[in-house]
Amino acid sequence: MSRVHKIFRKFYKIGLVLFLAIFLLFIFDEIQNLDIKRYLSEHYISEGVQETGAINLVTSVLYDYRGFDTLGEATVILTAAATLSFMTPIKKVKMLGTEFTIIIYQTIIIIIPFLVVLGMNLIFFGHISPGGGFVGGVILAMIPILVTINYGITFSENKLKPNHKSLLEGIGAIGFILLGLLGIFAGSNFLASGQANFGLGNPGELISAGLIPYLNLMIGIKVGAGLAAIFNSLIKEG
Amino acid sequence: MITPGFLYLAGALFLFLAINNKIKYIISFLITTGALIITFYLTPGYSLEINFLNYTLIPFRVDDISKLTGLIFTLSGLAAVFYSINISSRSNLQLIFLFIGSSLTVVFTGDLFILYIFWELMEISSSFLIITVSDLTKKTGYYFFLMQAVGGLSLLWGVFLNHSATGSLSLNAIEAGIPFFMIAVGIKLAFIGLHTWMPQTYSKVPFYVTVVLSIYTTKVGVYVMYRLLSGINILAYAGLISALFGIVMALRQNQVRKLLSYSIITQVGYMIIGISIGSAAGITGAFFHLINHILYKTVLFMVAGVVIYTTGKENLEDLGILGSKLPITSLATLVAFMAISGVPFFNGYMSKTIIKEALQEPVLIWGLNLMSFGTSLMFLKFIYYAFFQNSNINLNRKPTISMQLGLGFLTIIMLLIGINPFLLENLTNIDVDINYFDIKLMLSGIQPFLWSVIVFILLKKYLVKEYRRFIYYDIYREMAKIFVKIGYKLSIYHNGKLSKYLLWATTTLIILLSLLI
Amino acid sequence: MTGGKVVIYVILNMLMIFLLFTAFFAVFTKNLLNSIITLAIFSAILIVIFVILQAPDAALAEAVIGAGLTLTFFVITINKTKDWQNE
Amino acid sequence: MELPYVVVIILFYLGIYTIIMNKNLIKIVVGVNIVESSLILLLILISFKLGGTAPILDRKYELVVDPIPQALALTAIVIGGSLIAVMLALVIKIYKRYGTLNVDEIRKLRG
Amino acid sequence: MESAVWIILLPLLTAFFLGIFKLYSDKLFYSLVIVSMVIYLYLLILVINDSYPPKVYSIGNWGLLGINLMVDSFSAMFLLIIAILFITVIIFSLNYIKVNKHKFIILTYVMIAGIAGMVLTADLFNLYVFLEVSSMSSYALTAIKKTDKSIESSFKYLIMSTFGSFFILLATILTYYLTGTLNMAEISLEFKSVPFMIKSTIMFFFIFGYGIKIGLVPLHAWMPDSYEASPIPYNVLSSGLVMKSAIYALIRLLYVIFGVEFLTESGILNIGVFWGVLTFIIAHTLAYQQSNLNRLLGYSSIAQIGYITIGLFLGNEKGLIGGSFHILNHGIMKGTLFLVLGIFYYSLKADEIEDIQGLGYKFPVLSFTFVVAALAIVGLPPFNGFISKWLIIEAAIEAGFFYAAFFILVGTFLSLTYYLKVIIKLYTKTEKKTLIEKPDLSLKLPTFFLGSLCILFGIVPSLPLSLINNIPKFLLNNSEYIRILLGG
Repeated sequence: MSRVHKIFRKFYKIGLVLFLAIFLLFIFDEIQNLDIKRYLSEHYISEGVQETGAINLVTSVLYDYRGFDTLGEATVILTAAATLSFMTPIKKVKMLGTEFTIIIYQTIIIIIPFLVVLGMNLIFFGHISPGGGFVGGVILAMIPILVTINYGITFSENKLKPNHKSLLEGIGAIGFILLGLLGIFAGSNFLASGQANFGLGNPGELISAGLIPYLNLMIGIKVGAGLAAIFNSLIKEG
Repeated sequence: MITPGFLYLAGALFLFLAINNKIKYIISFLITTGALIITFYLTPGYSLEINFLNYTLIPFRVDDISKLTGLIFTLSGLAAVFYSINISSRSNLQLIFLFIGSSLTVVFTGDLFILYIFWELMEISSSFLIITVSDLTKKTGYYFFLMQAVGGLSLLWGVFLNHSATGSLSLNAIEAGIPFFMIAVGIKLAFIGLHTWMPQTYSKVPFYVTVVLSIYTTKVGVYVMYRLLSGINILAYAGLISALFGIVMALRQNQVRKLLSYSIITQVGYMIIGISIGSAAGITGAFFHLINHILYKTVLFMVAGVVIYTTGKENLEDLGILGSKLPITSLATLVAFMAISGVPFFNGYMSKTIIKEALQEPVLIWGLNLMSFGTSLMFLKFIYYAFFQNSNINLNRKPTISMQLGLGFLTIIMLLIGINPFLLENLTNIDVDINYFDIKLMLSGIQPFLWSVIVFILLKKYLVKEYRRFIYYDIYREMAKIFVKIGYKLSIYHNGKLSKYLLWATTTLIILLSLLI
Repeated sequence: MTGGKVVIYVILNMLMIFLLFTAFFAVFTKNLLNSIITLAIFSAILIVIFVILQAPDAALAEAVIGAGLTLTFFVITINKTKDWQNE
Repeated sequence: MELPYVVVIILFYLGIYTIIMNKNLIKIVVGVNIVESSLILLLILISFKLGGTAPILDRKYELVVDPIPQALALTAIVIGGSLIAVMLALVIKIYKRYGTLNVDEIRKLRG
Repeated sequence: MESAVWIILLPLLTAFFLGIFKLYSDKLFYSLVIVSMVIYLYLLILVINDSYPPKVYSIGNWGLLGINLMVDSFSAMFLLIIAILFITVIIFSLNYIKVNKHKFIILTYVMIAGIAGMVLTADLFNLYVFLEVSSMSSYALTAIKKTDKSIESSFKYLIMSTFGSFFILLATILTYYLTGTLNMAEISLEFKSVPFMIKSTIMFFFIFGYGIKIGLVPLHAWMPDSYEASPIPYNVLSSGLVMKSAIYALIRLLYVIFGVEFLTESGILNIGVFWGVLTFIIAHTLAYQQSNLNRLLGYSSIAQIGYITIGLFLGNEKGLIGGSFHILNHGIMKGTLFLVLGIFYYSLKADEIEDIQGLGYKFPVLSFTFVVAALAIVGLPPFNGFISKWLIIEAAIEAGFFYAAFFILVGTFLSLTYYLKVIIKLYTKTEKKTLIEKPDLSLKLPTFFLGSLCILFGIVPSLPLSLINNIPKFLLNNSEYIRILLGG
């Protein structure tokens, strides 16, 4: 009896999901037939470069038009880091089995400077080319992660203490908000960089696009420190 | 002008200041007598309006009937407070004040909103009084509160129905929701089928709480019935049935206070009949009966209280102590017995006569006679145990002076009304136009009493027999069991499995989406 | 459509099919480690698709976060919960 | 209808199916990851226009894809990544406390 | 309208600064908490005072190109709840929380920022982001005790809530796809030309996604678990703010984006009312079964959400007023109950019904507060819960939902059954001698403050109602809202 019941339940679940899928399929089919207006994005594409000074429109959307979202997601990372950090035990846990060959050890050591350069590049050229604070921050976070993998958690935390990480994270987040507040001091609204005319410069140059590079930097610091903290917490977990 | 009800409510707050007994006495005395005096000088026709939310409310309105009811309420409030002031703790005294105050406010209100609020406040305060007063009354209090809450909520639903039908909250325009008003009032009146809360509550709580509760709970029901449901003739038969049921049940009891509470059901039957007739005479009779009933039933409960206080027991056999050792109490018992049986020259006679004169239909008249007969029968049982049975129980302690004061005070008023029935009429400017001391009336009034004496002597061995076992079936408890069972089944389904919960969620989504198709 | 575009279109659709395959494999395989590694491949295909769809920023982000960090987290988790062999 | 959208729908519901059906906690997180990815893919698909170029305007282009969904996708990726990190941390904790990865056995809270 | 953005920024900044100060100095930490709390209270009062007529604040001064914040009466009402609950809870938890206190306060600040963001924003994706911010900190706060149960409940909450978030995100994406914009006002205008079927599908996705976070009945299962396992001050915020912010966002979306005509046409109002009735009947029935007080209060919260849902889904003016007022009242009443329970737990480790036996005589004033709040939440006069229930029932009758109005009364009775059970236990004497850790004044004061609000709002409901009465203007008539948001 219970087996029949089980099979029935399984089919019931599959049926549910299938129904949903088919339903959504029809909805998508219907949506495809509509003609769609895109005046907002057209405005961004035609005016965005002049208004924000950033060539990379995604960056200009992320840090200027919709900078508030970015603040929100930075907060999400901070929250995640905080969550993981209180869940970890105080005592140090041995790094799990990392017995790589010498080649990997050496490679990692060599790779680290390149990662620094790459991360910084991604951060600072975020408004000109693909990349930006998030990606660059993650690349920077790779460094402590690699150090941890290579030399174990004790060494890694000795070099870059957890406290410093949270300090960096806090500085990044506060910096982001303070940069945003510059807009208010300049007589405009919060997070205004394009509208407040912070030296938009010539689009395409490194020092251009107003506050965007600095915002990128702050997010980079924050994300890097946050993700490194998350990683270390996860390693120590349990 | 200030409502006597608010005076009591304020008194409940002032009692926080009562650090020692002296202040407590002073505050209680000032509040109770003050309320009595204020009520005495109220002028009918006065009304007060306030704005609340979007409504115009009338928290205070005086007319003849409400003044009459208010008078007896404040009077018996004075007696009840002094009866219990020594025994009750401060917080319980506050609850008693709250209870009395809200019932007085109900009496003087002019609209359904305020009526509902103070109806509920009565219910809350009385329930908490029952719950906190003793360790043995927790379950009773639970039952009482739930039962009363059903009443309150059906009153509320009736208010809503009426409000949506008429668009007004006035007490005078009742068009819809009458069945729900009936349920609400029925529960307060302990109508047959809805009475289950009453005997168990009145017999379990400490005696002074019984005194306070018995004065107000059912009587406010009578008053509200007059306001909301007067003139529905069918209800007269219902009242008759309820009263006869009360008689049958009362005759089977062997506990004093259970007997008294079933007798309340019977007495309330008179008032239901009086109000249901709808004529001015009927209503006047009902309210005079209300006054008389409050007087003698309070005295009887006080007597029961004295017995409990002095002996610590409350079976009918223990009443024997009245005959010899407590003279004042015995006298009061006799007076109350005569009054409740409707013997001429006692106060019960006058109101019963008014109601009987107002009746037209022979069935009801015979029913009324039967009720009088039954009432005196059950109280003959009471008297038999009190005076004709030898007992050798000793007093544990003497009744307090305040108890005897309260008792004696009410007995004297009762005698006054009985000897001069026109006192009430003069007091309230209501003219009934009945000569109470007409021989024919007196004969028909005393007939049931005499018959009952004869029947009691003949059937004594059946009537005083102890019915320890009788079938007790409470439909409300069965309903509660079903509710608990359903809840248990539901809680089994919450078995902590995340996948099950997610399945519920997805099914909900499917149901939602399939509503689209 | 020009020739190059057709090729890209075909490649895109093929990648989509691959994406499905990897996703199904990641879900239905018994071995957790296989599942995680397939998930990495899944992310890799997603990156290529993003590039084809002209979204370099998203591709980079997916590469470092989706494929890189998440994969690391998964591996750590599996390492910490040793009984992954028996389902 | 174009194939990519179908793929998105299938991926979305594949992930949901995994979350509902699978008993293994890690697999559930895999399902979450797949749903996230499908939504991001949907965003990118929305932004795409046939023949458009990436929204990096170092020159004047004829047709540029929509930058807004790409920005949203970035946000969604980051949020999803942090969610998954928290989830996995909880999975490890649950494994340490309950000694199992079976979702039906973590049921101290019930009723 | 500068202060509107500060409502979001101040808690965020405080949280970030606290994260740094925590590493160095405890003294600075607490003084910062107190200072920022006081400033925040001032800001909230400023914004609430200035909420009518509605104001728009444009982030980055982009106007319609960027993200806009908007303060109207509905959000002002919610800010009032934040002002009442947040301050009391922070004062309470400064003394109450013993483990991970710093983290608790930081995460609470983040959560408040998220909720304030959800309340103020007028942008669809921004709403999603702030929803994630507040939910993320909620997961963390649920798990903060690190017991087995709290980890388990946090995981359940996380998975179910994420499950809902997917549908919210999907609906958001589809909305953008259909309209090409994320500003609520513009979406609303564009939506007029979208076919019925697609629109209602999107609407159902929103309702389902937020429904999980609100805890409507078949979607509620994570909620009592999370109540049982999380610290009690968080429970106050959870029942008062987290659930409520979800229903706030849902109502905002439904009435502003879709418009009340569409809601009537699609029949969602009927569904919502029916769903509300189902929710509170089942939740009351289940609440009776609980032996753990946290769980009991949790189920009671679900039930109260049912009442709120009915009020807000009636689609008439009185319903919106009643529902909004009940949101406020429930926050206060449930806050009082939880804080009293928190003090019991603090002094005696009592959170089962059995454990609180006889406490009515040990803590007379606290127990009185509990009784007042319990009666208020049951809906008995003369407390605040009665007024809002009265308004909801009246609105339901006006809208023709007689069955809903009747069942609200049935629900009142059912809720009385279990609250009375607790109260009676509280006043049953016991011989047990238990160790008492005396509760501080800083624990008692917030409790009494909330408890006195229960009575105050019951007797003088016009105080909050003067704010709430403006709510329907901009929800029922969304063109007004749109006009202001578009800068007209």
